[in-house]
Formats: sequence, C-alpha cells, structure tokens
Amino acid sequence: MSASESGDTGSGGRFTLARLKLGGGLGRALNELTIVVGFVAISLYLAVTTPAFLSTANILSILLASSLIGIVAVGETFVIVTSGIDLSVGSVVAFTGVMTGLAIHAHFPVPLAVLTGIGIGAFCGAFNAFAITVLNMSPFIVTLAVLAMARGLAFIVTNGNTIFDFPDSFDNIGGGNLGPLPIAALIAAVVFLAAWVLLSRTVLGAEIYAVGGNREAARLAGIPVTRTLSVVYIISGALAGLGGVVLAGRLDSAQPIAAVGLELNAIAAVVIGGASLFGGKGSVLGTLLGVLIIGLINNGLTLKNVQPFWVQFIQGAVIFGAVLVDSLNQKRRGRV
Amino acid sequence: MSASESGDTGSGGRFTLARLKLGGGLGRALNELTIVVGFVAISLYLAVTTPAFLSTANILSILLASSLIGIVAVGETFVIVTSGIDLSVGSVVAFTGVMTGLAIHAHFPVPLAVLTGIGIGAFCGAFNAFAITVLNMSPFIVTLAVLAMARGLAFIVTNGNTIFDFPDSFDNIGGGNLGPLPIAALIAAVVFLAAWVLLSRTVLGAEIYAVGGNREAARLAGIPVTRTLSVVYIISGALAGLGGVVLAGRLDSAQPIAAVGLELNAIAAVVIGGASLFGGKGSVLGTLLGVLIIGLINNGLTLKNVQPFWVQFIQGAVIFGAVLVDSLNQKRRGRV
Amino acid sequence: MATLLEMHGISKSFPGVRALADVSITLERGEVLGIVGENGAGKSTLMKVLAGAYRADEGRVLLDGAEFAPRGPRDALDAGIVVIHQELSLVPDQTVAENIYLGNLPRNPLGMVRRAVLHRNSRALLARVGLDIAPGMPVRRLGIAQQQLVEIARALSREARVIVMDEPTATLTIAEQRILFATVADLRRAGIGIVFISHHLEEIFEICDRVTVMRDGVTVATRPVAEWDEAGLIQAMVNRPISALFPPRTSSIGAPMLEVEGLSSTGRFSDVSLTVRAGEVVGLGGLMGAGRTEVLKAIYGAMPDTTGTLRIDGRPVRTRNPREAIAAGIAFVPEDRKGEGLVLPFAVRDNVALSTLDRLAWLRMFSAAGRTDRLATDAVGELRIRTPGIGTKVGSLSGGNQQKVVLARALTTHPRVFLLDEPTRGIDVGAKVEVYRLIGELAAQGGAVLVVSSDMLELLGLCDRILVMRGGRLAGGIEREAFSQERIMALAALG
Amino acid sequence: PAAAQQPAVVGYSVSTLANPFFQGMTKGVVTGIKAHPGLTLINTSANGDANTQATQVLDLINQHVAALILNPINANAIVPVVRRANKAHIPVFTLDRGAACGKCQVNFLETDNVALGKEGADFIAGRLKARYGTIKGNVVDLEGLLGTTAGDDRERGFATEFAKLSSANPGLKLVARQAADFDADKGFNITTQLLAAHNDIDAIFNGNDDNAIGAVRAIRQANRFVPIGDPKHIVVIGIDGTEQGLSAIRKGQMDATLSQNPLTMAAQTVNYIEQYLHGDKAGIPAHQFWPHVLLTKDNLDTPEVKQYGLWGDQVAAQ
Ligand SMILES: Nc1ncnc2c1ncn2[C@@H]1O[C@H](COP(=O)(O)OP(=O)(O)OP(=O)(O)O)[C@@H](O)[C@H]1O
Ligand SMILES: Nc1ncnc2c1ncn2[C@@H]1O[C@H](COP(=O)(O)OP(=O)(O)OP(=O)(O)O)[C@@H](O)[C@H]1O
Ligand SMILES: [Mg+2]
Ligand SMILES: [Mg+2]
Repeated sequence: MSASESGDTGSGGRFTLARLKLGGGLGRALNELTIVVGFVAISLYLAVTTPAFLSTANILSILLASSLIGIVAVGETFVIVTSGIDLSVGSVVAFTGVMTGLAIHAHFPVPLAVLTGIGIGAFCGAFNAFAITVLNMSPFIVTLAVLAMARGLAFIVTNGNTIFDFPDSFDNIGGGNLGPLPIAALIAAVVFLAAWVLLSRTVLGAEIYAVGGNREAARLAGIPVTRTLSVVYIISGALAGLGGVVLAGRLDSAQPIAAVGLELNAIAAVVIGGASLFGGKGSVLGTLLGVLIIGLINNGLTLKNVQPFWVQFIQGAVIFGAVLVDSLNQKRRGRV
Repeated sequence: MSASESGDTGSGGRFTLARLKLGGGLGRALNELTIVVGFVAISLYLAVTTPAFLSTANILSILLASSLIGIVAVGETFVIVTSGIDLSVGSVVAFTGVMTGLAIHAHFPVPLAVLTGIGIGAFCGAFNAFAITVLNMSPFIVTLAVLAMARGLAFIVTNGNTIFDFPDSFDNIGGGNLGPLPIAALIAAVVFLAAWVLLSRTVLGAEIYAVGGNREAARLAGIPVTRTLSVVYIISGALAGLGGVVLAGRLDSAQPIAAVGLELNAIAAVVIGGASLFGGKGSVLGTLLGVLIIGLINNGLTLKNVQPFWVQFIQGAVIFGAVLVDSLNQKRRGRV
Repeated sequence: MATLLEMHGISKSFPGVRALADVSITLERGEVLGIVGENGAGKSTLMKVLAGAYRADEGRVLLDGAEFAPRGPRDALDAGIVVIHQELSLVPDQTVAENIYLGNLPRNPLGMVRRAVLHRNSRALLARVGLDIAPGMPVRRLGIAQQQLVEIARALSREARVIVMDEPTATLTIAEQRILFATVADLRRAGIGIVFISHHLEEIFEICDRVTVMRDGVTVATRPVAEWDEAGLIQAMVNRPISALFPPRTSSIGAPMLEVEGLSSTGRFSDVSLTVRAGEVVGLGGLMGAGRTEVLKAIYGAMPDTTGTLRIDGRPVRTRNPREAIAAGIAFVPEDRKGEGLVLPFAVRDNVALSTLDRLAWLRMFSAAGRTDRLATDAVGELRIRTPGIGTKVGSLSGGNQQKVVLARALTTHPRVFLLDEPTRGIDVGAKVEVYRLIGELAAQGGAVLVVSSDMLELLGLCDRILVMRGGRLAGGIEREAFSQERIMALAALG
Repeated sequence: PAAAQQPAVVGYSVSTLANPFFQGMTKGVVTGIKAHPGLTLINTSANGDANTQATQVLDLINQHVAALILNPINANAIVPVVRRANKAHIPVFTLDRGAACGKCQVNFLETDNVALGKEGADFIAGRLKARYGTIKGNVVDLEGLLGTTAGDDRERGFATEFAKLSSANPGLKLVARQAADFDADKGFNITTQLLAAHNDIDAIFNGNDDNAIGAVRAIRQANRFVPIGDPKHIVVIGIDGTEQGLSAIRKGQMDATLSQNPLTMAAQTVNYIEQYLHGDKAGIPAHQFWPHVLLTKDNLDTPEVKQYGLWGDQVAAQ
C-alpha cells in the first residue's frame, strides 16, 4: 500500500464516503469488499441478457436456493476467521437432518425436534472443538474425521433409508412461505444478521478476529483462546444442525446422503467473500456476497439453459473471473 | 499463521532427513514423525486379528491400491509445504485420463500418449501457478475453479462417454506386473523416491520449505519465490497427469467422472503425515505414511468385511485415533 | 507495607537450555528496576514467567506479599501485571484501537464493543505515546516503530500495578524515547513498579533506580544505579572488559562504490540521490516513518514501482528483485527480523544458509550437509551466536541472537555493498561491539556500508558521514567533523 | 396454430451425469425432443444433490415450462417441488425413479431395480449350479453407492434373493459385501484385496457395470483370469449394459449384465408428453416398468436383443 494511501486513511475518502452514505460500518465494509465488483458484473450480465432473471419469483428462488449454503457458510466464516476449517458441515447437515426426522417420527413436538437437530449439530461442533483445543489436533484432520463419522452415523441410524413424511408445520421451516417470502430465506437472513452483529459489533467477535490474526498475541493479552475457539466450532456445528432442519423441511424428507460436498461450497463462498484460510480476515458481509455469487451463477446456468456438460466448466470459469476482478482490483489499488 | 502454531512447528523432517545416514539418521527422522505410532498400531492390530493381512499378495494389493493417491499426494505435499493447496488434482486426473485415452485412440504411440497426459497435467498446474503468482489469486480459489473447469472439460471432450479399450502396453502402466510387483506401485515408489530426494536433499527443496516457512524472508534472501511456487504447482499438475495415466491403464478405460474427491484424500494423507496447511512443514516420508495409513484402513475394512454402513464411520474414527496418538505423543514430549 | 513484587529462586529450562537458574528480583512501588544482560541471559524468559506466559520449573512469586501463581496471561493481567513483550504481539488485521484494547475491549452489557468509547480512549492514549494516527487504521500498515508505540499504549490502557517493558526503545527514535520516559516518570509517581529492560545503557542510567545484571540465566548483582558506572555494568554483563564501543574509523575511503540517483517511489519517497564510497560507512538518520527503510529496500530491489538509477563501481546495475541485488553484490539486513529476516520454523543452520543454498550445493543442485554445517558453525562462532546448536530452531533463540543470525545470513553472499536497517536492534553491548567491529572490517576491506539506525549515538560513533531523511526526501548530509546530535535533529525534524 | 409456431418448452432434470446410464437417459430425452418439432428442451443436471435438484426444478417452474421430465435423486425429496409443479399446472413425468406421491405425476416410467438385483443373484446361482451341479460357492457382493435408490434397491433385491438361495443351499456363501460406490477404481481396489485374501471366489455381483469393470480389471491384474467355462473362472455380472460392459462381455471377460434401455425409455416419456400436450391424456399409463434383459455373450448379437436395443453401443455411436 502506498504511503499516501495509508496517510489519508484516517480522514480521507474512505471514511467520508461511509459516513455520507450508510452511516459507518456497512459502507466501509462494502468498500473493503472489492468482490462486490464481480457480484455486480454477474448480476448486470444476467439482468441484461435474461429477461426472466429480474422477476420476483426468480430472485426469491435464488434466495431460497442460497439459504442452506448461506446458513452453513456463516458458521464456516467464524471458523475460517480463526484460521481453522470445518470440513464436517456437509455430513453434519445430513446427520442432524435424519436425527431431526427420526425425532419427528418419534412424535417429538416440532420445536423440540428442531432443537434436537440444532443441539446434535452443536454437539458435533463441541466434539470438534474438544479435539482441536484440548487434544491439540489439527482442525483439518479432526473435521475430516467427523465428516466421515457423521456421515457414517447418518447411514447407521437410518439403516440407509430416507426418513420422510413430516407434518407441514415442520416442512414449512424449509419449504414454506411467509407472504411471498420463503421462510428458509428469512431464517438465513436472521442468521446472517445475527452473525454480522456478533462478528463485527461484539467483544466476542473482536476476540475471534484476534485469535485468528495472531493466536499468541491474543493469548498474551488475556483472551481466552480455548473458549473462543470452542464457541466458534460449536456455532458452526449448530448452524449445520439448523441447515439439516431446513433441508429436511424443504425436501419433506431426510436422507443420509444429503449435502455431500456442501463443505467445499461453503468454504468457497467464504473465501470468495474475501476471507483468508490463514485467519484473521473475512466478514459476514463478504460471505453473503460469496453465497449470492454462487447462487447467481447456478441460477444463470439454468436460466440460460447451458448444457449440463458445460455447466461445471462455466461455474469454474465464472468463479475464477469474479475473483480475478477482485484481485486485479486489489493490485491496482496497491494493496498487495 | 498464529504464533503458537509456529511454536510447535517441527522442522518438518527436512533437515533431519537431509542428514539421514540410515543408522541413527533414519531413526531420528522417524522419531520426528510420531504418526509412525499410529501406523504401527494399525498394522499390528491387523496382523494379529486378520490372518490374511500379512500375505505377500495382500501387502502388494495395499501398495497397488495406494499408488494412485500416493502419486497425487506427493504433488500435494510440495504444494502444501509452500502453504498452498491444490484442490484441482482429482479433476486433473480425470481430464488427463480421458485426454490420454483420446490420444491412444488417435493412434499416438503409447509413450507419446503418456507424455501427453503428463503434459496436460503440467499445463493445468502451470495455469494454477500463473493465476497464483502473477494474478495474485488465492490458491484455494484458483484450484477450486480449475477443479470445476477440468472436470467440465473432461465431460466436454468425451461427450460424457467412457473412453476404453487400450493396448496392453498402455494398460500395463496401471494394471500390469513386473514379476510379482504391480507396475503402478513401482511407479509410485519411484515418484516417492524422487520427491524425497528433491524435497530433502536439493536446493529447490530447501527453497520450497523456505517459501512456505516465510515467503517474505525467502524473497529478501534472494530466493526466486515466483519460480519456486510455479515449479511446485506444475509438479502437482504433472503428477496428477501421471495419476490419470495410471488410472486409465488400470481400468483399461478413462471416465470423465473418475477420481471425484481424490483431492481431499490426498490432502488428508499429507496432513496425516505431519504437514501443516500453514506451510513450511511436511515431508515426503510423512506423506508416504499418511497414504499407507489410509490404504491400511481401507484394506482392514475390506478384509474384516465391515458392513458398508459402518465403513465410513470406522474410517473416520481410525484416522482420528491415529492422529490423536500423534498429537498426544507430541504433547507428552513437550513440543506443543 | 509488603514489597510490591518479589520473585524468588526462579528456574526455567527449555529442551537443551537452562534459561533461568535460581533468579531472584524485587520491585518496590514507584521504583524503576533496570534489568540488563547479554542476549540470551534470560531477561525475557524471567518476564514471561511473571506474565504467566511460561510456567517456572521452580521458584515462587509474591505480589504485595501474597503468593502469586498465574495459570496464564489472563491471571497476571487481572493481578495488574502488564508486560510489553519484546516480540511485538499485535494482530495485523485489526485496527490500532482494537490492538490497544486487545483482550480488554470496552463493552456494554450486551457484550457489544463500545466503539465511541474505544476510539476516544485510544486517541487519548495515542496522544500520550506521541503517535499521530487514526485509531481505526489497521496495524498492518504501521511501521515497526509505530507498532511498538501501539504496544506501549496498550500497556497504559490497563489497570497496572507492575509494568514490564522488555526493550521498548529498541525500535524508537529519540523523539519517541523522550515521550516514553516522560510517561515512565508519570507512572512512577503514581506508585506503579516498573521493570525496564534495555541494551541502551545510557537509558538505564537515566531512568532506573536500581539495576539488576543477569548473565547466563543467573542474577550477577543488583545495586542502586548510583553504585554502577558504565564500565562496571558492561564488565558485569559480559564478564570481560570492553575498551571502546566504537572502533576507530581508520579505513581509507576510495572511489564511489554505490551511487544512487533520483530514486523515487510514488507516495513513499522521492528523488533520493546518494553515494557511498568504498571503505565508507554512511549513516541514514531520520524520524520514524521518514522513509529510510523503503529507500534501502528500493536499492535492494524489494520495493515495486521505483524509478531511478543505480551504479555499482561506476557500472549501471538493475535490481528488479533481491536476487539480482545479491548477484550485484548487495546485502540487506531488514529491520523486522521475524517478519522479513528469518524463517522461524527453520534451524539456525538453514537460516544462515538461506541466501547461499545453490552456492553451497553439490553441482548447484544437491544439498551438501557438510558444507552447510561448516558455514553455520563458522557463523555461530564468529558472531558469537548463543544457541544450543546449529540445529536449534531459530525461533527459540533470544531476540538478539536471532538478529545475529540475520546478519550472518546477509554476510554469506560475499557482498560489497551493505544495506543495514537497524542492524543492532535488540542486541547486547558485547554483541554491538562485535557488530561495530564487523562493520569496520567490512569497510576496511573496501566495502560500502549504508546503515539506517534510530540510535543517534550509534550513527555518530560509527559513520563517516550521516545523511538525514525527512518526509521521504533527503534533507541533507553531515560530515564526520561536523557531527552533533543537534544538527541531526535539526535536519530530521525542522529543516 | 399459435402453439405450433411457439414450441412447448420441456424442462428436464436428471439426477446426475456421473454415470453412463444417466448419460444414456439424457441422450434419449434430447433425441426424443428433437424428434418432436413442437418441443424444445431445457436440460439440467442436479449433480447428485437433492437440494440442487429442488432448486433447478423450481427454476424450471418459474420459467413456466409446459412439462417436466424428472429423474429424481430421491423419491421423497422430490415431492415438495412436484407439488409446486402441480399447483402451477405443469404436468410431471418421472423417469427411472418416481416421486413418492402417486398421482402427482402423470406417468412414472420405472426401472425395476429390485428385480435387477434379484435376477443378478439368480444368474449367479445358475452358473454355479452349472459348474458344481448344485448351487454352491463363494460369492462377493460389490454394491453401488449407498443412499442412492439404484444402489439400495439392487442391493435389496440381490440380498433378499441370495438369502433365500443360501438358506436352501448351505454351500452358497457370501464371503464379502462391500460398497464400491459405482466407481470402477473402488471396484478395482476392493476386488484386488479380496482376491488376495480369498483364493476361492466363484462369482462377483456388481451394483453396476462400472463396479464390474473394476472387478474384471482386478482379476486380470491378479493373474486370476481364466476364460468362461473353466471351473476356475470367476463369474462377473454387472447391471446397465454400458458400452464398456458390452465390450467386456464380447471379449469374454465379463459374464453378463442386466440391461435396461434408457434411450427407448426416455423416448417413451417424450412421446407421452407429446401425447399429453395434444390432449390425449387417457392413453398414458400412470405407472409402468420398463423391461430389461439379461445380456450374455451368447445372446448379445441376436435379433431379439437388437430389437430391444443395446443402448451402450447406440449412445457411443451417436
Ligand atoms: N521458547 C523457547 N524455547 C527454547 N529456548 C528458549 C525459548 N525461549 C527462550 N529460550 C532460550 O532461553 C535463553 C534465554 O532467552 P531470553 O529470551 O530470556 O534472553 P534475553 O535475555 O531476553 O535475551 P535478548 O537480550 O536477546 O532478548 C536463550 O538461550 C534462549 O535461546
Ligand atoms: N507496507 C507498508 N504499507 C503502508 N505503509 C507503509 C508500509 N511500510 C511502511 N509504510 C509507511 O511508509 C512510511 C515510511 O516508512 P519506513 O519504514 O520506510 O520509514 P523509516 O524511516 O524506515 O522509519 P522506521 O523507523 O519506522 O523504520 C511510514 O509512514 C510507514 O508507516
Ligand atoms: Mg529478550
Ligand atoms: Mg525503518
């Protein structure tokens, strides 16, 4: 970064702009997120070339489609900010989904069944946290092992069968609407908002960044590192549990094979949103953009009737392009 | 990277290995790799409980089954030591496999077809390298995009079909024997040996560790960082290409869908072998152990005819256990 | 009233090293206790034990007469023991304010950060340490000296009974040092006990009430400052007499060796032209942030987007990257040894060999362990690097010894032009003398030395000529005959 | 007349293309649509993820397609979007796998996977009987990907029949049951290790032809291949009839496969759609099993089989 830029950071354009427009944090945050350029570019392209894109139904469908990965990616954001990784989320979604389904079939009232799902997710997160903090194991290995174990458990408890046929009151969580709005998207919105407050406004959030940015400095400054890390993995697990509930509701069924590979998509969304796997960086707003970019790409591929063989290639190319814009932008602005 | 991480960063075996003199040297190197305890534990358990385990045929079958992931994991080791990641290897295996198959069908002589496959893999690696070093993009995103693009290309060039029916001279690369030894395992052995020499005994190897350990210090010390990183990704791509050749030969066919998820297994092997995703740490010997541990687990599950629903769970639990032994061992020895 | 702090019989070992052996110190309220000693004497380790960062193997600590056994840094902080660690411990991607209040953010009952309070308080603290930057700026963008001031501000933000300053001035220039000393005086008046560690003995004499000397993990002596003189202190530290700090400048100065013309880097510095002749030691002075580091990096090819021309021995050279600079005979010692100088997970041996990997190699390809070991052993011996062995991880050496490893590495490429950025930062008197002697020898052998230092006495003692930078430009130069602190300050600050 | 100019858009969602069978099905849909000038296609693949499929189908509904051809990943998980389609009055035709809501689909053209598994067991029993005079021997079961209908139903069919057979014939043993995930390389690795552990394997049942190809290659690699008819020959049977499977049968490396025909099956669905859009709803059956055949070297090139269609060869030829 050039000295002139750093020199006027305090009072220069950045802050003025922020104050003018959005009253502080949000404007500043958006300004930091150059990936916004990629997001806007993709949206514009689709809006101009595809008449159906801007319809309310289509936009709501994008939001609905993004809600599961969004919920999970929020948890992943916390973990990645601490320089950790949670590979178990996809399997935990499947496992909590079938457990919730079994709870429903065992005549748990819906709210209790939902809490069961979230609670089992949180328990998986706590297991990850214990192994990482107390047993001092690498997050990659721990969550990879839990990826396999949770998936295995999902098969074991269901005997490989799909659990299905839930009451509407449950299905609505994932598949219902409130007025015109998909409830799952509303839940995701609440999760994003809460996470945004937590990460960018609270002391715990600042401690999460500190632990990720320099663990030893955080420890020396008296930040309870173990507790912070534990909270983070438990949040990630609990949100995967919520994801399992939402998915089971949406599909009126829970399958042990659900959400395979979801972790990679969630991590991708977080990284597209500007987080670094080395920790200390990343934001909920960035993750939101990352999730929406992925949702936009998938939606665009369907709307434009791209032939399936080309779909993966174009998905890859568009992600590459969107992030390329971002990194060239950063380079131009001398932030390398 | 956090300070505490750096605190327990073992010298990754390199410098110890560099002085390996088969006497005390190897002992010390192995001592560094505490994962050896997990490896021995699993082997002993299988030897005692499963009569068939120690037969020559079975041990060769483990080596054969480990050869593909081994070849790919070697490339991944290089990348991870530089604190990068290569998610594209599984797709590159598939893409180079079908390209090699198409070359064979286009009547390329076998050696040329093999070189084509390896070359295309190297090209994919060069693409990764270019985006990472010159365009300054994050390795995670770049290789994720290439994961999608290479997979897409594999479908596009084959129109989704399986390419099959190759001459025996080609098939033998992956599925033939030299005396009692599977050729694929021999190839993997050569790859491991070459990689071990390269990483632990050459200037380039030392530079790779330095770039992973502290990129800025390496740059200021005059190490050509861009070149080093490029070499590393190209090696990874080329080895994935070799993997594609081996796989196509073994199955006498190349499918665009082959090797899905192989990257995660390869990365797991490297991390089980003691590497850190934060770079500067890891060794070829460690990766070999990691690959063999995964091979042992799968072999044990087959020999003991574990019911499929339990397979994943047990895979996860055993990996967890093996690495737990390792990390408790490190803790006991005060290296935390 | 009980003594504020007593540490009794503290021992602490690391694998292969006995860092502390039965060390005892005491500290009264309102007292400044100086601790001096060679690199690796155990000063920082002792303070880390106090801070709860390490647990002692033996010994006990009494705080206000009560047993004090911290289980972690949190306990120590809660007891009012605040340590400014020698190694910077900041979070680069957080803001200055967040770093000042790291672990101690002002919060409302909902657990939210009270940002207005945070920034108001931070601004006040920044003013107190003389740092004029916005509290919202990410620490990543600060130079190393500014980061040190942020650390000091953090210490001031805490409710402290004991403040430990482990080489707080190592990176500071005289102006910030004055502000710091004024602050120390305030703290002392408030009855806070202060432990002050420094390799700058004049600072010790200026602000300390008592001085403890440590050597090889034991306390050699503790006496009131009045009972020490400089020679005695040095003698106690290094256990051998040291005649003169600075070697006499005797080398004969020859033809221009390094010529820099019109060197500019947008937004960083502009139009810097300077010449260093063979056998000459030129100092580069200036206030923090004047751009000295960046000029050195630009010459070394480590700064993108620079313009200007470079000649060595009259021949134009291009240094587009450090590799080319090394090939052209330039060596560079960075100021930030952890971030830019060392590969911390590597052994001492491999850090020393980092710039000469191919030269040491067999066929320029295969590592030659024997040659590498010999090179490293020689370097450890020559620079008296205190390490259990060349296979020891460099990260576990004391700060000063780490610095010597960086110096050793820079010398392995047989350079003729030496760019030294704060080369004696954090190293002890004995080692300093060795570095000065080394610089003298480099010059005597016909090398050209350009040295940046914030230690004005060092510049005055060491150099043949001093250039002063201000705001990214060369403000002027002073020949040895005209050397004086006042002239340097005048060029650096006023113009 | 207006409708004739404006072709009706058919939305298609296939569960995955990661398997030749579904590629065949997709090609069947594509060629079927081409054969009807009044129809065009939006072609999507869900990549094996039920949630992705729900989203894709919703996107198709939002585009007001005239009809939907769905190859569901899971019969239950597809139900909510099928109901959405019903609400939007878009007729749903399911292929290979149905939606678990009966009348919510106009036509459900099914592969009887349970029967495929059962017939696989019977085939092996027949070969063993021919070899030993009684039904006995050691059998390996390489099942498909857990959690998929094709994998699970075939396994169920095989396991039920095998249990019946072995209780009647005590000499018939299942020496191993492992999931090879429809992945040739997994099939190869597992078979290699089983061959190392057991030198008396008589037959291997495979959840699909890719598994079978892995087994065939492993037998060759282990030098355990002997031609069909030799008492030491290891019987290998797959399911699907992929091009490579047919080729292996022709070469005598593999004994048999149970083949459906996704091309004709998909074409039939398109025909039903055409029929439906022209108002002839009565002639469309609600549910139908698409026939399958057992293919061996002996019958592979007979007219009856030609008549049924070797989709593996046809797809590759296109
Ligand atoms: N974490 C550690 N692991 C191993 N050895 C260590 C560690 N920390 C310190 N040491 C060793 O303990 C001894 C004392 O180191 P310490 O950092 O306390 O010295 P110091 O007096 O502060 O020196 P300096 O003036 O260079 O800062 C040294 O030999 C050092 O190598
Ligand atoms: N990486 C960077 N990004 C942004 N600004 C920087 C960076 N490095 C240095 N600066 C700023 O550039 C200016 C010049 O810094 P430089 O380090 O060259 O000064 P210096 O004279 O060497 O002082 P110091 O004593 O701090 O080393 C300072 O304002 C510093 O904050
Ligand atoms: Mg110290
Ligand atoms: Mg500087």
